[in-house]
Amino acid sequence: MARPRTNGATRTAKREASSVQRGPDGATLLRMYEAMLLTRLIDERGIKLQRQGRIRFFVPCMGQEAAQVAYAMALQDDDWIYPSYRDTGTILARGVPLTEYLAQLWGNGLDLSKGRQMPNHFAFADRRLVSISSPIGTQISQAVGTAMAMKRKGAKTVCAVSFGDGATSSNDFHAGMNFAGVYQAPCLFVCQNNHWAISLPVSEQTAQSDLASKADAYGFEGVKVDGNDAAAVYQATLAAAHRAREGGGPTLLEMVTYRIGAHSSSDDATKYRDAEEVEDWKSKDPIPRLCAVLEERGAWDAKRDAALRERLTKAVADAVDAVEKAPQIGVASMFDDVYGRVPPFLEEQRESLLDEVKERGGIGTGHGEFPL
Amino acid sequence: MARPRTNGATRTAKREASSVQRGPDGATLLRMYEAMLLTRLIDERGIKLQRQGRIRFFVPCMGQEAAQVAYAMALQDDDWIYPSYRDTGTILARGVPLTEYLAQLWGNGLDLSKGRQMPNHFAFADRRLVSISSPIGTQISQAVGTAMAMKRKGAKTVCAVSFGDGATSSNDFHAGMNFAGVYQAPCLFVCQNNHWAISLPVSEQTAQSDLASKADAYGFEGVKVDGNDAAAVYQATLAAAHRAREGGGPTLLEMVTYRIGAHSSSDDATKYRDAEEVEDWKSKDPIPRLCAVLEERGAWDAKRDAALRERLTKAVADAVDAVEKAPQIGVASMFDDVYGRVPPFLEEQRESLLDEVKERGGIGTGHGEFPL
Amino acid sequence: MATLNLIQALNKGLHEEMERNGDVVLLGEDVGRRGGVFGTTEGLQAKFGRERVMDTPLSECGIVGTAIGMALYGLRPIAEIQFLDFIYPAFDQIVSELAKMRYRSGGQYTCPVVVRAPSGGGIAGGHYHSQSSEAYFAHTPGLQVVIPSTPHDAKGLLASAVRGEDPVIFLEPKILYRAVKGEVPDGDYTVPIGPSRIVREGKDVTVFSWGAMVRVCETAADEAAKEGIDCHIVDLRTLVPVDVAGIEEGAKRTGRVVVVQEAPRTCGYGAEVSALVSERAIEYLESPVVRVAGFDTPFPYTLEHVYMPDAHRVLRAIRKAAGF
Amino acid sequence: MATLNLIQALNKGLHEEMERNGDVVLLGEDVGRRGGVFGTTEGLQAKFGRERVMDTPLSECGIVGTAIGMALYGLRPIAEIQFLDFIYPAFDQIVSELAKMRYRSGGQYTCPVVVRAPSGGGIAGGHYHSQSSEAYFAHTPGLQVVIPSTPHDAKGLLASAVRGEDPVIFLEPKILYRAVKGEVPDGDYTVPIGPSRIVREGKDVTVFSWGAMVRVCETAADEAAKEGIDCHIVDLRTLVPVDVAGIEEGAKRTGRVVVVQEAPRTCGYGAEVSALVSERAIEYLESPVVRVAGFDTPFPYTLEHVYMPDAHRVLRAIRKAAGF
Ligand SMILES: Cc1ncc(C[n+]2csc(CCOP(=O)(O)OP(=O)(O)O)c2C)c(N)n1
Ligand SMILES: Cc1ncc(C[n+]2csc(CCOP(=O)(O)OP(=O)(O)O)c2C)c(N)n1
Ligand SMILES: [Mg+2]
Ligand SMILES: [Mg+2]
Repeated sequence: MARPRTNGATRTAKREASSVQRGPDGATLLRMYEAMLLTRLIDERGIKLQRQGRIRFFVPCMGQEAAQVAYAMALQDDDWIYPSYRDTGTILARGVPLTEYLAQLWGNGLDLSKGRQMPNHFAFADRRLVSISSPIGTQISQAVGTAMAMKRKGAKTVCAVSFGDGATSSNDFHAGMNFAGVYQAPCLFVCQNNHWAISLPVSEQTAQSDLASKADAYGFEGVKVDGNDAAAVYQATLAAAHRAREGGGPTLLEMVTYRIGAHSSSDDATKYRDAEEVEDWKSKDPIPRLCAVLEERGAWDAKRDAALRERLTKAVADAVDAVEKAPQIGVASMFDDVYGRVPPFLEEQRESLLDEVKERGGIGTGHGEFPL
Repeated sequence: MARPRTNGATRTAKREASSVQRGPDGATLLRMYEAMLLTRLIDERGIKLQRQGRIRFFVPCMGQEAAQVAYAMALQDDDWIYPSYRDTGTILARGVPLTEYLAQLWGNGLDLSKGRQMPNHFAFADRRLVSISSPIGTQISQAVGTAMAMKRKGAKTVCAVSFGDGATSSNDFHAGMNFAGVYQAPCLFVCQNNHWAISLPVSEQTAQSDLASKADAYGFEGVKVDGNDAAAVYQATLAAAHRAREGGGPTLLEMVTYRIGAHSSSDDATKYRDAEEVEDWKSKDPIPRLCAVLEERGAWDAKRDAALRERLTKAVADAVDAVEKAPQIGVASMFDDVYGRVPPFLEEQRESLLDEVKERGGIGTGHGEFPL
Repeated sequence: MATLNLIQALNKGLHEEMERNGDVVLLGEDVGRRGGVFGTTEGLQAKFGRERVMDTPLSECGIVGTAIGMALYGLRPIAEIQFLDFIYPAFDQIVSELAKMRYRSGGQYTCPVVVRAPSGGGIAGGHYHSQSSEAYFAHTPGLQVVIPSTPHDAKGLLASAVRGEDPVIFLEPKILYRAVKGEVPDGDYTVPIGPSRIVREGKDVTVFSWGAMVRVCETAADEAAKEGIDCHIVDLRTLVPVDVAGIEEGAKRTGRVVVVQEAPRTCGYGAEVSALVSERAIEYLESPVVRVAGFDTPFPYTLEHVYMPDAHRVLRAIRKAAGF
Repeated sequence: MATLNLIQALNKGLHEEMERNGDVVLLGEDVGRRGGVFGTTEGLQAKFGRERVMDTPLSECGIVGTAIGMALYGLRPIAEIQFLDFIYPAFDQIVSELAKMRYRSGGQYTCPVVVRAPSGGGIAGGHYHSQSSEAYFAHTPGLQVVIPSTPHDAKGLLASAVRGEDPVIFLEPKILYRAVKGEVPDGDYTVPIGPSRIVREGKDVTVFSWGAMVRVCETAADEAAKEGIDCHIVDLRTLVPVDVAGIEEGAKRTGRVVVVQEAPRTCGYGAEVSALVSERAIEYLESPVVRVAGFDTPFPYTLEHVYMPDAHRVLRAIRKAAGF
């Protein structure tokens, strides 16, 4: 099995970008900007909703919008993505409707995942966005399997998988990267290095500070990208995807970015990191940065920006209203989807629960009455 | 936490060796030669014993004697070693008495591990040779823990761990290497790249053909060594151990060697690999090679060699006789060592078994009657 | 009808399923050029190529993880774990991912992966080539757990597993690989996942068992018959979804129940059977539900034959149940 | 005596054990500068330094693997798994290594590692922050499995675990962390690993439980008392080694048994308790052993409160046992 080998050097995004003729065009930049802005607005709203007790958990992605939106937009609709729980930007860039996104925060009757999972653990199969779980890294080896399957089926598609700097320590990072190298799977490993894994800085996550170079251990290329530069993220992803489609195998893309917010609504980041560092990164916010690029190109101005913000804010507000009013998920649904068909022993458990609920006259909580 | 970083270059053993003034002295070479020869004789005898049905399983290490004996001899007595099941040479070099080594092949009353494990899954605590299990790679992260403990205790010792090329794919390789890098553990990762993991060639184990370079992903150095050159193995180990003792952190040592025999007594390697390849490597046999070095130095000749072989052959034969005659392990011992003290529920299980055995009038098999 | 041993039946089943559906792929350690360490996958790579029969790197985590990704994309992966004892590096993928994928996505994704693994003792394999850890999987909602004891059932259950829509942990009692022979129909057939099998009818004592222990129970029943005890033997075959009706019916039939498992006693699947019997048929019981099991120690090497339940030990339990 | 909640009691226990023995070290994700995601390890790194309280990379495999290596060398590592649901990447190290090290080496090596993990539901954590997988560990010979339900027992059992010679899976019912308060002696004390605890004496129905469910059983028993049913409640506290005598005695006392667990029903530890009762006390039983358990589905998010057994559900079971 002859395989093209790299010489182990880590290429920078700049070099990568130069090999692709031109950057993203104005329309693409604008689409990215819009998705990034929407992501930010949702983030701000999500945190508030959680504080107000209207949803129970939320994972912000503030600061990482470029690293998320731009890689997703560089992919084709028939490519697959295994996102991570922080990938709000990714799924919005992919065209998931606002109501579908929001419904999973409530886990109510509108939630495509039927309220089975915590907020931010979404799945949108019709957009080829695979179901997310909490255990860190597990999606990585799965994505490689999907990429191997694409290859076997002769599809000209790629499979991208997104994960954090912390996930590079996981079992599945190692297994997935290794399999991808061995089988030359058309897989893009998108590592959003946001410098923190809850309270652990990346400098203590691994003694190799150049995460992109980890690809070399698996015989393929790693590319370090300025993850707050939407155009660079887009170009690097495009190039890697192009290579993968042509049979050139996998690439590890390290998107260097920063988690501006806390790890989640359950976290207080001031406990473990300096305000200074956060402030420094706030000044590198990818959204004003892309806005400036658009303005420079003469394609954007403050007026248009304000109008866009207003439109998106209203869209979010409307969607929140619509979703929040949706009915709860029914109790009986708890037994569906464990298997394709509910086996007798589970049907029995369902019956016993329904009996109980009938006897009790319902089974409510502070979070509302749940229907059958 | 400031850490010295390497520039990622893989050093070769030659460069390593040149940095240490002189190679192993004649006495050391001779000690290595003797241990390697003993290892070979035991290997040949072990395979026969298995064929004769006197032991039930055997793992040969033929061809890897230099890679095993020389790294073990380069370490201090108070260093720890986590060997792998193929490390016969390692434990013999460490001074494990022949009878103790052999007893674990029978798992009888002389076996320090009380017959609990298959042949080649030995443990010799008084020699700081940690207990071996079958699951590949698990010892790697454990060894790092021991090295971290040494550091915490301020010991000037190192912990070495031995594993195969296949083990580089394991979860524990990744976890162990990463922890070692982060905590700068005084750990030597001794990878015996014998080119095969049962039927999988190393070229399909990983797309990175330079296994030593995998260390770079974890921020420390990897050294590729001619594993059939006892002196090179010795020197490379010495240098890495020296660095570790001085606080310089871990090293990955790739010992390039070859598994001449089958994977184990249960395997037939002709099913999956070419005789040619095996013949080629046979010509690089580390034992004649070291013999030639000794002869060149004028320290050795055919007569002395014959005498040594005779002495060792007899020693093995005598030990086999002594060990084979030892009594079987007692049935009641099965319940010991699950916990420090046998808890009541297990004591009850022991009583019930002893009752049963009494009623049955013993509990024998083709492999002999087992006493209480 | 051909008379095949368990390996031959499985091998034939794998050949047929791969022929039947081009999306069926096989992956695992040494499954290709070596044909598996037991020969179960012999000839498959030669026939279906390296793209469909993949020798993988040494990573169970990678094997199951990539198999899941393949299944999500539409393939039908059969993942081989060389010995059940080596499944633990993949345990997270199995319990957190494989088992929950359909449920957690609200049915948007399905994950029809068959994980095959040789299980159980009897080959002098010590701790790590002998364990029976079916209970771990049986305690994991979302998995189906299957363990055939005859060549006929092995091939038929394998077909159901590969053609089904949900993940299956498919355990192969390795001591039976060559030791058991039986008739296997020539044409296509399936054995459904779920129902248990009545091995023999009897009226005095009901013996529930699965895997390699079924044969041991049959031998014990032969001995018991000489003492005038007529045993009713049920081979569960499928541990999840469990055949509750079959267990209830079997227990009520004699009112005396013995459950035989190879795994360590505490919290094994035998406890589940005992609890089910106690919940559903206690009024019919004439004696305590007697469990026969491996001891609560790691699986020993030299004392393997003492550790594993044999016909004599089962007979003692049958006598105890009968004579209570 | 101070009145502490579960977290405070555990935190105090950790402080004291680390003071007591310089070989005790703590490692896990976010245990240092963050003090643990629940605050259980608050203040420890500030006091004992980064060499003894280690924030580790994100690898449970590495956490348990290195802890084993430390223990073999003579340290007394306490490994924290952030949520029990995340223990599976370390499952191989736990079942193949930690559990078997002493046995497989013939007693040459011992492996006194305490693996702490918050377990169980009730915090709206969905599939992966809610599971109760004690049965996996209880089915693994060589491990001890402990799960306190009061601050007093938590601190006392922790002390026994850290000072003991064998590995302990130490489960902390996270819903109780701040919800339960109780008296904790000021001075040093231990609660031995093994014996169960009689929570209240009663004569009509015996309820066996552990962890967070003990409280639920108490509430149910209060309700039952109003209906004239007098419950005998036993908190098992230690699942392995199991208190067989305590279970037998408890079952015989009333002849009516309810077992309550939070975990999915099939093959849970409740099945073991039911089987033990059936083996040892069936002649005393006046009714089937009734199990109350989580359903055999993955742990759901929005329907968490429906999934988890509550006092009402336990009361139904108590009535059933009493009225059979
Ligand atoms: C296997 C596992 N261990 C621990 C956790 C708890 N946990 C949740 S997120 C997280 C940090 C993840 O960091 P990173 O991979 O960098 O992603 P980020 O949150 O920064 O996006 C941890 C430790 C988990 N979810 N899974
Ligand atoms: C986790 C695990 N999976 C599979 C096996 C079966 N197995 C035993 S040895 C081996 C190959 C090991 O190859 P390598 O690490 O190169 O060591 P070598 O045998 O060549 O010394 C395999 C796959 C195992 N022991 N453990
Ligand atoms: Mg991060
Ligand atoms: Mg090898």
